[in-house]
Amino acid sequence: MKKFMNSVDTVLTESLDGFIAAHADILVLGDEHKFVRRRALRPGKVALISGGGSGHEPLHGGFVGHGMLDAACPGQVFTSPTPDQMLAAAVAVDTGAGCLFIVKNYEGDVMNFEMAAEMSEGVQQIVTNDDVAVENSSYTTGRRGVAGTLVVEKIVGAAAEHGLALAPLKALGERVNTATRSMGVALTSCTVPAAGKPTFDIGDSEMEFGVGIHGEPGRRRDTLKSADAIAEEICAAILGDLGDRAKGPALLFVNGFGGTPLMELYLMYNSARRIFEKHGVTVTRSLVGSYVTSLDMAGCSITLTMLDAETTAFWDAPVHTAALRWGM
Amino acid sequence: MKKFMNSVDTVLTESLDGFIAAHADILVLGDEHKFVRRRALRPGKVALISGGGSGHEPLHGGFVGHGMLDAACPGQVFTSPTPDQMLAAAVAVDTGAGCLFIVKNYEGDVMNFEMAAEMSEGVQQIVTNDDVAVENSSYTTGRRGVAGTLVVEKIVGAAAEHGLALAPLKALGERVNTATRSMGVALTSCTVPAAGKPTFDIGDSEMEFGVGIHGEPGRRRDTLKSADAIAEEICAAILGDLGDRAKGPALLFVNGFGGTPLMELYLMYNSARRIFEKHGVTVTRSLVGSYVTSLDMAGCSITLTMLDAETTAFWDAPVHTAALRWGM
Amino acid sequence: MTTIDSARLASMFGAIADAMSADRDRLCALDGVIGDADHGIAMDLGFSAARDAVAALDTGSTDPTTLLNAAAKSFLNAVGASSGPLYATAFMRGAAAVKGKATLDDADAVAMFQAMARGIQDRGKAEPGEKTMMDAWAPAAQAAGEALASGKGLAGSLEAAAHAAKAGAEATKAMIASKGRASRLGERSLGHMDPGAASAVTVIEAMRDALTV
Amino acid sequence: MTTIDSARLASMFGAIADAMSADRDRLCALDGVIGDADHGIAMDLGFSAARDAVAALDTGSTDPTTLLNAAAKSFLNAVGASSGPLYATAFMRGAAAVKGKATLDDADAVAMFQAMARGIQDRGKAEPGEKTMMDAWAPAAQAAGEALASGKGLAGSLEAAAHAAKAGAEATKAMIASKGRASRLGERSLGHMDPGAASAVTVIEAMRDALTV
Ligand SMILES: Nc1ncnc2c1ncn2[C@@H]1O[C@H](COP(=O)(O)OP(=O)(O)O)[C@@H](O)[C@H]1O
Ligand SMILES: Nc1ncnc2c1ncn2[C@@H]1O[C@H](COP(=O)(O)OP(=O)(O)O)[C@@H](O)[C@H]1O
Ligand SMILES: [Mg+2]
Ligand SMILES: [Mg+2]
Ligand SMILES: [Mg+2]
Ligand SMILES: [Mg+2]
Repeated sequence: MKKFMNSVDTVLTESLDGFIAAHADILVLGDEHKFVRRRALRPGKVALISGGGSGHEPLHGGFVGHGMLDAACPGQVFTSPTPDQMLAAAVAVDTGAGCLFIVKNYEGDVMNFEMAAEMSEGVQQIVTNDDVAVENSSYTTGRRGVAGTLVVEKIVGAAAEHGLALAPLKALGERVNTATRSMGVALTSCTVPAAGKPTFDIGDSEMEFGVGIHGEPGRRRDTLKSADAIAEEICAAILGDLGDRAKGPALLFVNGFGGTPLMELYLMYNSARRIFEKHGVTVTRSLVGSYVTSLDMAGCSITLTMLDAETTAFWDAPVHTAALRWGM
Repeated sequence: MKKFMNSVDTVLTESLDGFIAAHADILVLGDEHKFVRRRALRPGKVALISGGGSGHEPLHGGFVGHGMLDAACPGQVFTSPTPDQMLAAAVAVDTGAGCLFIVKNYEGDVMNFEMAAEMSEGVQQIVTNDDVAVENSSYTTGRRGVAGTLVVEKIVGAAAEHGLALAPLKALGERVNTATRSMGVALTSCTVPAAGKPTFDIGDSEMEFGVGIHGEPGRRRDTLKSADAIAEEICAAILGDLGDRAKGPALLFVNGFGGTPLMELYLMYNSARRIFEKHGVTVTRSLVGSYVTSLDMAGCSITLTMLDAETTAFWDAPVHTAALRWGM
Repeated sequence: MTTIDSARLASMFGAIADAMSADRDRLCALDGVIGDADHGIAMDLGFSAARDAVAALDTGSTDPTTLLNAAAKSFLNAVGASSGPLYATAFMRGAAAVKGKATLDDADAVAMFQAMARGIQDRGKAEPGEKTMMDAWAPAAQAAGEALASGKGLAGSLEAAAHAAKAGAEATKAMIASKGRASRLGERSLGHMDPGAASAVTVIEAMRDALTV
Repeated sequence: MTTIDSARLASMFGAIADAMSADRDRLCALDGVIGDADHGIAMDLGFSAARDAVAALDTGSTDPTTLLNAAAKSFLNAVGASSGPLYATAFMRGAAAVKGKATLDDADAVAMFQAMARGIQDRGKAEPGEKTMMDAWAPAAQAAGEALASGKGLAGSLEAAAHAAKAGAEATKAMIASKGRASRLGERSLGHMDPGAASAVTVIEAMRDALTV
């Protein structure tokens, strides 16, 4: 394992310390590294809290700040944060208008957030499940929440800043989630620091098609194809799943998994955009970069969110976080 | 070689097409992919142009836009752009106040920019050479220009936007370059698409200390050390080279080489910041991310720029580019 | 007829914790096949935390309900895996089932045990046959109840539970997961024992030993 | 006494281009040892572009200066490596040295050749001994001048140049680079021939063959 670290046990806390020190103008760290929160809260605004296993940086801590999250709870690498983290975060950022938890659909995360929600009042949650790699129908656990979570956090974050109440925010988040589809492909495995070795073995000319953001197996192992062929299959899965909805304005988000450089991501964006536009999608908003990562895994995912006037406006609204910033 | 691509020959142009499509609100592509330029020019402002081999994305194209560059010329991977690209860019963005080329110190780049400068009027250049890994004294070619180039581009870009004329801009750029030191370390090699295989071999527990951003050899090959030990040696090299200047306010920039995730970069930032602050440097500004990359190389560099009130204000000034954005 | 007081419950958590650290690597290995290889770590962490939390209590002045709730909370906050909320809910329901009692008789202990299984089911919403820890806990709870009803006492009841749990865990090998991480594997989960079912056997055996000596 | 017209110069570029594509892999391999492995690609690209550019001219109505400048420009814009500005400057200086002439006699041709070497030196500011293409070009230019002065004619002069270039390139093996990419290697550059010096030999030999048949 080749990583910049001092010891496996302190990877997370040292990284969080650096993160907070680098962004001390906007962020504060909770006691015992339980959460990261905005420095300046807005009384009367619904508090948005997300969280999940670490190793997906900048998700979620990098999305805390004006126009997006109020707090994020970092779990151990690829492990859900615990309810005490979520409760401490809720206490720290709830200014009276209630809390909305944004949770990626993994049973550990969902159950931990659910317990936190049961233990506090005025808490609602949205569960994101945008990954079309794994079929919903066959397995009751349902789809995984992946890169599309960023889109939900941005749009709901802007809406919360705009003053929406808890119930309409939850409805909006669910609407965005429903309008969002993603799928990923890995060229290499990630290596969890505590494991010290790659999560999975993969041949020199293989790819894992439909991989999850923890290096979970996808649809199948295949030989590495051209960018166009990969984009073609991912886009077909997304379009097929969206069905009739896949018409009109959309956000195209090409996301790197941590080990893939921008040059390749823009190339994939180019392939994907052409395919989507051929099918009647109009790409009106774009995001390209490594935002929802899997440690050092090489690979990428493609996310499409169908937009309307309201969600477009919320996407464009000012945001000031460590990882996404515009309009201010 | 595992990369998202269609063919070695079209990696660059396809990636540029995607880049421009994703940022069409602010960028325009020159004919024959010769350059990337701002969509909206400001008449009377000195035009800032940079460029260099591709494979360092987001440098330089990602820094074109309000408050930073006016144009960037992408060469083939790790190869200087040619004078015709630079001249075409100059013609496209010079609004009458002259052009300033910002060039990283590689002979190919320097000589190509020099030829372009000789062929046009009112052109000045700044050569960045912030890399302390390779000693200046022993070799007449001098130090390499690496991640500190971003800092020069940001500060000079803001000053140009502010209305500074060509000569003071050049002086400012040289001042910032002189106040800037960098050094990097690689954990893996990069792979140039046209070569199809890693640029260098490196053992499972080795690192290349002082590596260049093209995977050039550094000071030495060593066994992989702890993050603190690596930071200690890099910071010592930077501090030693800065000498008495290493006191007071500074920008600390921890840069990933493309294959290293944010979690590790923030951890390195944490180590480096502690070391610098112990030595009397006050970190007043920070940047952490993969901004000056070497394709898919795993590794990072640490850059320190000593700041004063003027350069701090220019660092803070609004910028709106594909890769750096704040204040607007 | 055994009488279980808070001190005995505290020592039960010590026993489970010991069993978990011994079993840790096997559970991680099982989870590595169809999950994310952390189940042993989670169970070890969780029960160590629960042991420490109840060891810090004055068992003389703490009733079983309070003790079980303390165990639940510490387990929950030590573990970020699925097993955290599942076992935390188990102990919270166990706590509720013995509310108001200073000590537990055989029927109370079996009621607590059955409430734990229901807690896991309520939280995880898994039915038997979905290849989860429920495939150990559900038959164990049922066997304990039947054994008690047929007059076997606590020792016999927990022995029956352990036996049923073991058979249930074994049966998960032939199941395709439809809950938990392994459910994304589809048929690829066939042939492997579910790690949560495997650890359930260890928990139940440790409870049997600790409550019936 | 040979007389060199623009058509002959155009065919010279064709000959160099052919030699470069034949030498491409060896030059890349040499550059791979102490540089960035692209020197063969750069030289191949550059001379192919120069060949194509001059082939597109009507040599009947194009004087040598114009032809050489066209070659310089196309070489420059085809190559992003150090060799681009170095050879482009070489041909621009060569062009200037024969300004106003419709055809070149032996002295003109040697003057052009020496101007090329000076162009490389002006652009790259390398002295002989710094392990660059100057270690081939400088002795070659000097040898050509001396041979011409001693009455050897163009063929003999270019033969002497090629001979000196070869010896100069060979000598780079014993040098530590202090210009170019290899200069960052310090002592590690010892023992390897400089790729730019190696390609200079190929260029000069091709010029000799093309200008003196
Ligand atoms: N919904 C559920 N109901 C019951 N048990 C479950 C459920 N989901 C997962 N499990 C159990 O949890 C076990 C995995 O636990 P663990 O590895 O600690 O959690 P994680 O999957 O979050 O890493 C599975 O083997 C399974 O027995
Ligand atoms: N300053 C210089 N003067 C003369 N020749 C130089 C100089 N710098 C580099 N060279 C020559 O250029 C050669 C490398 O050329 P090439 O590989 O095409 O360029 P790059 O180093 O930009 O990749 C070196 O082997 C050396 O002979
Ligand atoms: Mg697990
Ligand atoms: Mg887990
Ligand atoms: Mg080279
Ligand atoms: Mg080169």
